[in-house]
Amino acid sequence: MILFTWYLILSGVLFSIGAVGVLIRRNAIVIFMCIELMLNSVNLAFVTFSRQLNSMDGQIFVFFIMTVAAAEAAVGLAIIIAIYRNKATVNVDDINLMKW
Amino acid sequence: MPYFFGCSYLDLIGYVLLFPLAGTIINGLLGKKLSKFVVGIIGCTAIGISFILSFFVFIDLLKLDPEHRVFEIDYFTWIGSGSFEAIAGLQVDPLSVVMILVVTGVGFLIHVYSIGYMHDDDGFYRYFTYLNLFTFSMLLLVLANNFLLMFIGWEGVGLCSYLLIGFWFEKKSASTAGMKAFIVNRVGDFGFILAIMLIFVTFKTIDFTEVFHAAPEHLQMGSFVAIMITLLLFVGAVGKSAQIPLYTWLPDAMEGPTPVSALIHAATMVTAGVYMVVRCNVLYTLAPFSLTVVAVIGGVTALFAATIGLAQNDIKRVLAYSTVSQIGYMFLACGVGAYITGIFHLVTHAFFKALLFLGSGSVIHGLGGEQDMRKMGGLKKYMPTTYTTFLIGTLAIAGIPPFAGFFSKDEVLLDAFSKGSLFLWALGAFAALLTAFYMFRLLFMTFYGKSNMSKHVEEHVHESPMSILIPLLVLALLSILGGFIGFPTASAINSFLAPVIGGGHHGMIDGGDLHHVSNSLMFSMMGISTGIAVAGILLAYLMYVKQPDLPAKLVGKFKLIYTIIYNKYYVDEIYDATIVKPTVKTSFILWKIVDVKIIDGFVNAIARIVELKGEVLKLFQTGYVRNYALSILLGGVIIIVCSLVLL
Amino acid sequence: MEIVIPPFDLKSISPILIITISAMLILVADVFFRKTFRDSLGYISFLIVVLTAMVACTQMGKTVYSFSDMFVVDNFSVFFNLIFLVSTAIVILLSVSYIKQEGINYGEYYTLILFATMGMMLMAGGADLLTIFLGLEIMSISLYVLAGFRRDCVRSNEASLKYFLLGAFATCFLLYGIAMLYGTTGTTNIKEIASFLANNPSLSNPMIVTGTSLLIIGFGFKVACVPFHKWTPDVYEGAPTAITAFMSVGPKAAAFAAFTRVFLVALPDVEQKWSIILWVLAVLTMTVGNLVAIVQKNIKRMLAYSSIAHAGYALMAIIAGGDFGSSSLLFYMLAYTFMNLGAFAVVIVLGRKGKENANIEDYSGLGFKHPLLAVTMCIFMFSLAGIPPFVGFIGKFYIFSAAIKNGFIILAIIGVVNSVISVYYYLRVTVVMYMKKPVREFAPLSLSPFVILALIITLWGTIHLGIFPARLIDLAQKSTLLY
Amino acid sequence: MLEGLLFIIMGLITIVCALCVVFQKNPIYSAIFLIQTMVSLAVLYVLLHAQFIAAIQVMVYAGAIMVLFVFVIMLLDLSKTDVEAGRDNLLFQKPSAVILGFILVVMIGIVTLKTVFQGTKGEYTPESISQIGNTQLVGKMLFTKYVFPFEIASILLFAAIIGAIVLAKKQIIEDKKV
Repeated sequence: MILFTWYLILSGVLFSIGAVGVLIRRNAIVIFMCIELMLNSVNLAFVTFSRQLNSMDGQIFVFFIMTVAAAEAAVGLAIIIAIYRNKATVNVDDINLMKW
Repeated sequence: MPYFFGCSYLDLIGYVLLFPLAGTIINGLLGKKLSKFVVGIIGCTAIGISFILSFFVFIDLLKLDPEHRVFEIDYFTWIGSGSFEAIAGLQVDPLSVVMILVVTGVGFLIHVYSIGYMHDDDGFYRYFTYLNLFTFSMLLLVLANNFLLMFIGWEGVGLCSYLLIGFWFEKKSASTAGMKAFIVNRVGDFGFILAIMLIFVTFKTIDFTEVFHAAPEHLQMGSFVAIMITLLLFVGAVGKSAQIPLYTWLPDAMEGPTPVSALIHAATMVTAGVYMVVRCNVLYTLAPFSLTVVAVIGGVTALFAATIGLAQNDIKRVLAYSTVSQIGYMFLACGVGAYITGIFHLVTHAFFKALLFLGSGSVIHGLGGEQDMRKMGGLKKYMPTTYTTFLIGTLAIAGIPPFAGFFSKDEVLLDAFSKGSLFLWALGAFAALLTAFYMFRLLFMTFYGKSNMSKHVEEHVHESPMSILIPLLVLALLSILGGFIGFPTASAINSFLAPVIGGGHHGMIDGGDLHHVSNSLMFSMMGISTGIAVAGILLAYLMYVKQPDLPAKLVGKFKLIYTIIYNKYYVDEIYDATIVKPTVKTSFILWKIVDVKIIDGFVNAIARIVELKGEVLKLFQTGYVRNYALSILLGGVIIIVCSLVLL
Repeated sequence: MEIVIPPFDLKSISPILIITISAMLILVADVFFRKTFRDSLGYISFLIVVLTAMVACTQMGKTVYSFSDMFVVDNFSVFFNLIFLVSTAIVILLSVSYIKQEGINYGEYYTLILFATMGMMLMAGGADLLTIFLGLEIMSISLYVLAGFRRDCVRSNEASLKYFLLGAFATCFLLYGIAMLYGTTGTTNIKEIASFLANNPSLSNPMIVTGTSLLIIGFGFKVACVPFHKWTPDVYEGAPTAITAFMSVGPKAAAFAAFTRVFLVALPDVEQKWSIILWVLAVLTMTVGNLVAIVQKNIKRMLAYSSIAHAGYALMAIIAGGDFGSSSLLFYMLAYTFMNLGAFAVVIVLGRKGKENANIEDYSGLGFKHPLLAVTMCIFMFSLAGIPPFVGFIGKFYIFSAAIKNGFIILAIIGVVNSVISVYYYLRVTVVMYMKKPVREFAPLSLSPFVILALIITLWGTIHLGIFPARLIDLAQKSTLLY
Repeated sequence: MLEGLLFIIMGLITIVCALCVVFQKNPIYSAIFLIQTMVSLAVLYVLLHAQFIAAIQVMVYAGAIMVLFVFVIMLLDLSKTDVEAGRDNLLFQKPSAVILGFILVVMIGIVTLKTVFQGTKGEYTPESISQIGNTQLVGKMLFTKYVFPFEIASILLFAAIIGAIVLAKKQIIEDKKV
């Protein structure tokens, strides 16, 4: 039982690493990868809970999260490509026309 | 009229509202294509018919016996389900009838006057559209049968005043003044709307009749809720009726055309607060503390505004401060429980203040737009009719018998003395002295003495056209006779309005009923107030008529007589140095420092702080997506920590 | 192992089905019959939405759980569905000429709008956190794309990127919250969570508390409440105006629907005891939104901040809770739909290709040049500011009364103060329109019959519902989750 | 025991790889480390008796989605130009991010350690799962209880594909006609 706690803590650590990555990286693609990392940590939490609760619902949820991740990846990368065409950069700090 | 057979005029009360609205719509949509003449006719007819209808309603109401003079017409269920109910309808009772008579009557005269006054203006049709809309909103405010509907009229009045004050928006000062009026009004409305919500939550209804019926059982005398409701309502009244500390918009509002000042700032809009307090008299009676607040604010405003009036040189600003001061009187009366007296003063004030504003408008018109009194003088011979009517108005406001203002002001002071306290009376009495003084100062500076006009202006001075003079004459007549509706021993208005006070069925307070006051007190008070008024007038006469030219003439001719006369004047000088100068100085200080710097500055400062806060907060919106993510994470972490700690 | 597929209760999901299938058909029509349908796609999708709204109306009055409790049809979700469909219909009307003018007249546009609507309906009707999450994702993904629909415009790209990155970021928090709730209660079904929490005190369990906070972040992002609001102004400014209008209304309402359902049904004790945290959020949201709106120069940004402020008012309704609170939320969301879409409609009418004319200064003198349009704009501004007799006033009055009734007097006072502040910037638009000389000539208006219809509908909603709100309030009270 | 040891090893690998994702300068390396993270997570899923999830983690996530990432990085030729060269003009961003991340870790740790899990237990113990077979069970649930979300997911993917095409298409045929 104790082990599950450590799985959850591992998931928390990954989540935080991902969050920090989103905040400190400037490359839009890498930021997106950090978001994927966060999603993965959520998946780990779900699978752990699922095992702990003897229920399959968590695993199904993970399945759907993966679907969503795939969908987001398609759209997100398309957005990045679109902006690269117009601005020739993926540095999010250069993408701040609109502010205040 | 056969059409109306079998149908009381009371049922037609809706049309009183409908005609001004129709006027608004017609003028608003088609006005651009119609000629000025037609636009004016439409505008005036709309209000004129309303006035005639109101008059018939009034007659019909008189036919009923006093206990049954409350008549409600429900139109539709406005909000109605479960615990939240309001039926939109109109309420006709003595109070609202008096108000609609004043609003449509004075309003009609001002409409007629406007035809002449605004004739050369490009925005003629716009002007009449706003004017009709304004009248409509005011009538809605007065006739509403529940708080929320009243609030709609209340907001509508504020909105129209903003449009009308900012009418000459090419002048930057005008558009800022309009904006200021609207926003300060909103501050007041903020209190009003909270009060309505509190009423709704307490009584489960916002209908006047039901609320006032339930109030004595629902609310303890002097309970916290009662005080909160009434004080919040009063915040609304303070905003709309331009009392301390929310009066700053009114003097600025003089940027609008003069008839607008007469309509908004004399006869109708600013009286809305008084009307509302009187309408809610049942609630106020349950909250003695609030009544005290009302009385003190009213009294202090009366005096404060009067002092500021002393130092003004703009003819309309003097009148503006005098309005603030007179409204203060009305609140003073309401605050001591003499609600009917408050309405009485409201009515007479509507007459003479409209007269004064329109008169000043006539002067300004004659002088081609000049508003500075120092550049006037000696107009008596150029504009005799204007002068006569203006004199009547001034006498009325100063409280000289038998003009309208005398009766009402005297009654206010009497009530302040007999029902309130010596302090309140003193506030009122001193303000009366100042009023007489500054009003006659205005009169003398404008119409007497030698002309200070520039050559160019002097050549063009002329008496105003008939469309301007006729309303002046009518109003002058009303200012002379208006007071007799409240003649002390046989007060018609008193008996007419009495059922409205105290919810009509409890009779917890005896309105403006003067029976308990002895006749000797009454007459001595009359004497005192007349004396005060005369003193004020004489003082003004000394300072602005006799003094200015006499010394200069005499000094050169007779040295000896000069000394004598000088000595004679020495008395005046002492007088001047000990009483007049300090007062004027104080008033100047009050105006420059308290009014302009502190209160006005405060209002502006809040606006600036709000904007500054916005500017600073804006800087957080850096445009960097990572910064936004940071704020999400930061907010999230704070929420999680807080929730873990708190729960 | 025997697999018994549960019966497909198609009746309960009929609005969703109609929307989805027609979205696909529109795509097909766009691809294969482009010549025939090119100009009538907008018209067709409008009719579809109207049809769906009619179908949705017939669902009123019953509560049906279907698909093993994944989805529910009750008055609450039907009311919200109507809000979504009204906003979608109006947005489609606004889009028809707008996307032609912007050169983005593709069938995918309508398909994505309909998909987004479908996602919103899932959010309102989701009885399981999974359904709500999937609905939210469908909605968000469609909106990410729609925000960047003007592909050649850098601002549109930027809006899309910002929205996407932050939206995905916030979604992670939402998911983590769901995971925590799942881990502690053993289910993601809203009813089951509720019954679990009824038997086990949730507030002593730190993981439930944390999970709830994470849910607040996720939903808070979508409704744009401070401090998760920062994407709003940038995205609103950059997105095509019709989409901005859409985003300011539909998705916000959807997020509120899910928010309300999760908090009032699944986490009722949280709803009560957490009011302090939501209280602070609501106050911050209103105040920041209004204060920053004052200093904005671009009307789209101003409306963005104003929409943040309005989210604050709506949050107040959730805090007030109870019957009164949730019915006031329903009423307000519909009211806001009409007045805000109306304001955006005027912005669209005044826009030109490559020149949005979205600075407030560009409106100078509109009152003289196009008096009718200016009056219309004034009405929307007054309604947004909460000035009677327009619907915004009734909505605010309703919410504030609910707050006072349930004891949140200070919150109500702050709300009223905020609505006083808000007058300042709404009024500025009217001041500019009526009290300033035009800075330059106005181009002829791009008024198509569709836009005129949209303006008429929104005006009708703003005025009629302001004067005769009785029936709508009645409906809203019957549509709360707690009858 | 073995399980614990494996967890520690894989956990450490995962964390290290995750840190590398964040701190690698070159996006292509970040992507590769992310794949590595995902694969090691898949191992953990196997330890948790979620074989199906482990399989699709490798196939779909690491295999398909991440390939998409790598593909885009190559397409935009980002590995050559270091977009993050030069000073970070958001001075407080990095320190505050690290601090917040640290607080988040500590908080989640405390919450996890303090929580007593008493959620309703399901019927699927590792034993019963292995009897039926994990994949089969997932399949069954997807087509019974979760059939509605499953259909929804297909629409979600559909919407995403349309969106991706709209955004990334270079020239829409329509443009030529006009």
